[in-house]
Parts: sequence; structure tokens; C-alpha cells
Amino acid sequence: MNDTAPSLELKNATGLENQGTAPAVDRTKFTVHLTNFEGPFDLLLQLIGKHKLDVTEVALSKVTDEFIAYIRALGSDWDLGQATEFLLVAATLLDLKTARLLPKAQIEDEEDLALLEARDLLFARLLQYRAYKHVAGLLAQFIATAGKRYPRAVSLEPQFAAALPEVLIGVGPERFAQIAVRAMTPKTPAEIRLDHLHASTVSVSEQITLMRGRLADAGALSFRDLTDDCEHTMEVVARFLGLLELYRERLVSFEQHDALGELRVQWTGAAADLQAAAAADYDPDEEYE
Amino acid sequence: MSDEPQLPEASPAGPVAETIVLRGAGSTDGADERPDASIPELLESDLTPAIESILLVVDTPTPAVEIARAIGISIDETTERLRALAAEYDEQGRGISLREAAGGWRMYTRERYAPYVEKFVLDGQKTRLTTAALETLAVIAYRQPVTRARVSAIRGVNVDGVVRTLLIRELVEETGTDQHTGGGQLSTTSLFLEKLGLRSLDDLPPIAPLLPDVDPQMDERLESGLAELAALDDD
Amino acid sequence: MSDEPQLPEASPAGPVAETIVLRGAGSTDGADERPDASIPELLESDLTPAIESILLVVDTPTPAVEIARAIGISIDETTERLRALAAEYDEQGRGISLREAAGGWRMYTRERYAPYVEKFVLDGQKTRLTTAALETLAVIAYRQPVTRARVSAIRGVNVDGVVRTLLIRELVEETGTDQHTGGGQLSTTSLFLEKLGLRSLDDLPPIAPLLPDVDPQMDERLESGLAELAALDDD
Repeated sequence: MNDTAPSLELKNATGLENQGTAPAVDRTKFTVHLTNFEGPFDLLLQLIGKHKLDVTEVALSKVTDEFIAYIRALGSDWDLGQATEFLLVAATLLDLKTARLLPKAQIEDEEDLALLEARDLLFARLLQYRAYKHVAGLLAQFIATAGKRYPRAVSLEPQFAAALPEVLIGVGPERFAQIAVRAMTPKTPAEIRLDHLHASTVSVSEQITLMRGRLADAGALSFRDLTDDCEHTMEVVARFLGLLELYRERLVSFEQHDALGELRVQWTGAAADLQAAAAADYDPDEEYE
Repeated sequence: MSDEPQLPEASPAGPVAETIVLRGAGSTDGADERPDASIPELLESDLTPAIESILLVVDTPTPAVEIARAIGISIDETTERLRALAAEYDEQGRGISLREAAGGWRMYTRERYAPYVEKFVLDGQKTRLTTAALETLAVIAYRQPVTRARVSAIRGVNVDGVVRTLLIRELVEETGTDQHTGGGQLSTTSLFLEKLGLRSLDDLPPIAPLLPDVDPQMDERLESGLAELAALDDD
Repeated sequence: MSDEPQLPEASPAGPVAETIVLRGAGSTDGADERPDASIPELLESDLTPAIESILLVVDTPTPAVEIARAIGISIDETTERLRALAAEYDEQGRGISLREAAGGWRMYTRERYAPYVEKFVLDGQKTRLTTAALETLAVIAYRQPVTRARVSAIRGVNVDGVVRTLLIRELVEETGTDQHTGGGQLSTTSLFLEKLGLRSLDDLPPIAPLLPDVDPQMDERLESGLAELAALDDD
């Protein structure tokens, strides 16, 4: 019923401090309490607010890591409908952050433009969400005030009740019975379940385990090869995120000759036979779920 | 129950009496009444308006003692203020008349305006029951005796207004009290049977086979959940 | 609704008017109106009290026109008198507050006495709306009529569950279908207005200054694109 994501507390378990791009993180300081955020925009706004930053590009890139950390910390408990929006925002954030890591270049090609557009889009949605969040607060105040005024609602005085004309039920017993059935049938307004679309939420950690094996065996694979067997876009997304994770752990390297060209993934970790041993030690759940 | 205690602003009127602060609600008739620290203290000039507020929402004649207890003043003072308010309404020729009857006080329309009130009531009256009323009546008919709360839970909305209509139209009546919840129980009347052209309730078409097969325990859970949802503070 | 003809302007109130005897209700608009000989004539000074009497039996916000019709005076005069009565209650600091909400007039208890009134109103069941429900309600209120998909896109989360709650609580309703997407469109109800104490949607606080200055074309594109993404499950 409630689409509020569970509250969570992040301690140093997220591995953020390893990220080369993040400023040196004070281990003792990195404790974040966020409760009851209402979706990706709310989370983003809260993170920005926590850092007392403006809703600006800078702020976005600063909170990117934390945003991703939150998604990860949420584990596999949430439904796909939620995850999709979070991932969409995360992808945009990562995109923006990546762009900032590259040397500042003139806006030259379509890709840059697309990125700028994506950024504007994200800002627009963020600000739009913030506007509605603000008025929602006002509406709550109205409701609270109006709630203290109790309306008069009493029975009609007998003299007026007696003057009322006879009322017609207007239906026969059979129709009346149908109305009873309708009234007593629990109301579950048309709801389109997602269960049949996706057996379960896609787990990034599972995808990582799978790709580790394949890459260690093959040495190098293209992204296309790696995602050939994906049945859903979500799996492709999860594998992409997984590759970023592997890259962070320096287990793979990337090679891409042209923009939008084929992405080669090179395994730089231990050889296949050693992988099994390593994998045995590796408990993905610890970090991702 | 709300817990925001403070009065917005003290009433502007009144010269000296303004400074007299009365005891908080409940502090006078002690015993069974909890101190209710959350309730703000009333100024002398607030007492009659507070009584007026209560009178506006009570449906049945309400004894002075109940009002006294709610406000935290003596019964004598309450009665005195009720009488003064009634006299004020009369003197000012208001459309409201405050009368003591059946052991309690209640607001009524002033007799003199009865024809207009009646016209208003009749104009707004539909001779057919609304869908909401019909559905509520159907639930009561098949589940009787049944409390308002349960009907609300089944219908998913507050049904107080609709039940009031059905009571006035004498299609349902209050019959006893639920032993668990203490809520008043509703049943259909003989007028209902007459209107539907039935000799007895046994003649109501059976509906059990038509209802979805719901495990009764689940049904309970569902209904209590719905009741929570439906528990609008609406009239 | 009713086919009663518009009521004619009653004589304007004035110092002399006191002696002018107004026609009884209904007698003026002839034709299909029964002569209503039973209804006595009202003096000018009786008009406001008559309105007050009618208000006492009102149990839903009632448009001035219905009151005007019952008494036999113009809508304008009725509205004027309703406003004057409401102001009088406020000035005198009465326990009764007359308010215009959801397009009609109704008597309420004065806010400041809520703690005392609550002892008589049987509803410990006031449930608060969650933040999710409030945000969803806000988007629907400002964008109505609006599809679930669009609300989802704006909030960045699936809103089906929350919308269901709002539907059950009768704060929003389905009104029509989006011509492009075929999705059901949501609007707020008059109960929503009454619960917020608003006369109409025009009374909603302005949101425009808060909204980012987005190039409308881009806004369209982004929303339709995002709606697609978010509309995983819109009906």
C-alpha cells in the first residue's frame, strides 16, 4: 500500500571509501540516517539537503555516490516498479559524474548534448517534485486545521422526518441481492500485477557472480556477448552496473574504440582456476543485499 | 485524537473577566475523569462558546452533567449558562432554539421557521434511494444485526450519513448493542420488507454462492484493514 | 437537478423594508409551484433567522441557491445574508462557525473548541494521510484531470497503492479517460475540498512560482518519455 521505501542506516559497509573518485571519506563520519524517503527524487533532495547544497550540478555529482550506496543498501527487497525509477536516476547521475571526470571539452557532439539534456531533465524533474512536495505540506496544514472544525451532522427533527414522502427502494429482490453481492465483494480496484512480467527483482550481485565466471573463462568478451542471454532490459542494466563494480575492484578493463562502438571487457583478475577459490570467499550478499 | 493543545488566540472580548483562568477540563469532578493535561485552559469568556460548540454536534438531548464534565466546570454553572444561552437565542430571535427535553439539551430549529425548513428538506429529498444508500441497506439486510463500523468496513467508506438517512426513512433501526465493541447494531425494519415486497427476511434471495470464496479469517483481516482506511473523520 | 425557475429578486433590504411583507416561499414563481398557502409570510427581519434554521438541518455543504429557493429570496441576497451571518458568528466569538466549503455552506464548530467537542464526537478514528498519500493528492489536485502514469512520473514512484487509498477514502475519483493513452484520469472530489476547508480549487495555494521554468516543449517530451518508463503498470 505504502510506497515508502524502508528506512535504512548506512555505515561504512558500502565500500564508498574505495571509490577513487570520491573525496577522502572520513570513516567515522560516514553514518547516514535517512528515513521514509518517497522515491528517487525525495532521496536525492534529502541527500542534497543533508549536505546543505543547492540543487545544482555540483550537488548532484557530490551525492551520486551516496545515492548509489542507498540503492545498493536497499538490497533486493523492493519491487521493480520502484527500482526502475531509482536506477534511471542513478544512471543519469553516473553519466553526469563520468562526464565531469573527463577533461572539460567543448560541447561538440550529440552525445554531449544528450548528456546536457539528461541533466536538465533530471533537474527539471527534481525541482518539479520539490514543488509538489512543498504544496503537499501546505495541504497537510489545511487538513489539520479543517479537521479541528467539526461539521454539524445530526438526525432530522422528528417533525421533518415525518413530513418526508415515502421512499422507494426502486429495485426488486433479485436486483437487491445483486447489489448486496457487489457491495460485499472486497474492493480491489483494477490492479495490474507485475509478477508475471518478472519472476523477481534482478540482483546485481548475482549478475556479477555470473559474469566473473564467464570473463575468467573467456579472458575477454564484448558487452554484447555478455548480455546476449538477457531476457529483460533490467538484466542488461544490472550487468552493466555489475561491470562497473568489477571495474572498481580492478578485475576488468574496458576498451572501446569509437563512441557507441563495441565495448570489449577484458578480464584482468586471477585466472579461471583460481577464480573458484576466490569466489568461495566472496560473499556478495554481504555487500549488496 | 489530536494533541495540539494551544488555543489559537485568546478571545478578544471581555474587560476584567479575561484574566480569570479557570481550571482545566476534568479537574473539578475528579474521580473517573483523567486530568487531560493536553486540553488547554478556558477563559471565562470561552465557556459559553465552548458549550455552544458541543451543542452543535450532539445528536441526542445531552444532560448538562456531560457537558460540565467535558468542559471542566460545575453542573450548576453549566446549567446556568445553558439557560442564559437559550434565553439569548430567544431574545435575539435566532433561527436556533435551545431546549431542554428528555433530560438533556439540544439545538432545534425555531418553530416559526418550520415551513421553510420543511420546504428545504422536501426539495432536497429524492424519492429514490441513492446508490450509496442502497448498497448500505443491502449490506445491513444480509449481515444483520450489524454495527455501523462493520458496514463501514465492508463498504470501505464512512457510512454515518447514509445510515442516518436509512434510520430516518425507517428502513433500518437500531437493535441492541454489539457485545464486543459496544457499538449500536442495525437491522432492517418491517417497512423495509414491505417496500421490497417480501414477507420475511427468509425471502431474501440467497447470495452466499455469489460471493467470492473468501476464507473467513482473511475476511476479518481485510475488513479491519479496510475499516482503518475508511475511518475518515467524516460525518 | 430541479426544474424550479430562478427566483426573482426580492426587494432590497432597507430601513423601511421592515414593514414590507414579503411573499411566502414559493408563491412568487407561480406556475409549477404550488401556492403553498400553508407557508406564512416572512418579515424582512425573519430572513436571516430562517436561513439559520435551515442551516441547522444541513448535513453537507449546501449551495446558497438551495436555501434561496426554500425561503423565496434571490441567491444574491441569500449569499449576502450568509456572509453577514458568518461574520456575526466570528465577531461574537460564538462556538458556531459558518463556513463556505466545497461550493456550499455548512455550520462547523469553532476550531478553538476542538478539544472539548472531541469528547462528544465519536471518532477516535481520524487517520492521518501518509506523506506518500499527501504528495500524490497534491499532484492530482494541481494537475487534474491527470492519469496515474503522469502522477507516477512526477513522483518518481509507482502510485497505484496510494491512489487506491485515496479512491477508497473518496478524496479523488476517476473522471474520464485520457484520449491519448486511454489511461483513467483522476480528479479530486468535493469531499477533498471540504476536508481542506476550501471553497473551490481556485483556493489552492499557487504552485506556479515554485515550479521550475522548464521549456514547455521539453517538459512535454520529458514527461511523455518518463511517463512511459514509469508507466510500467498504468492501466
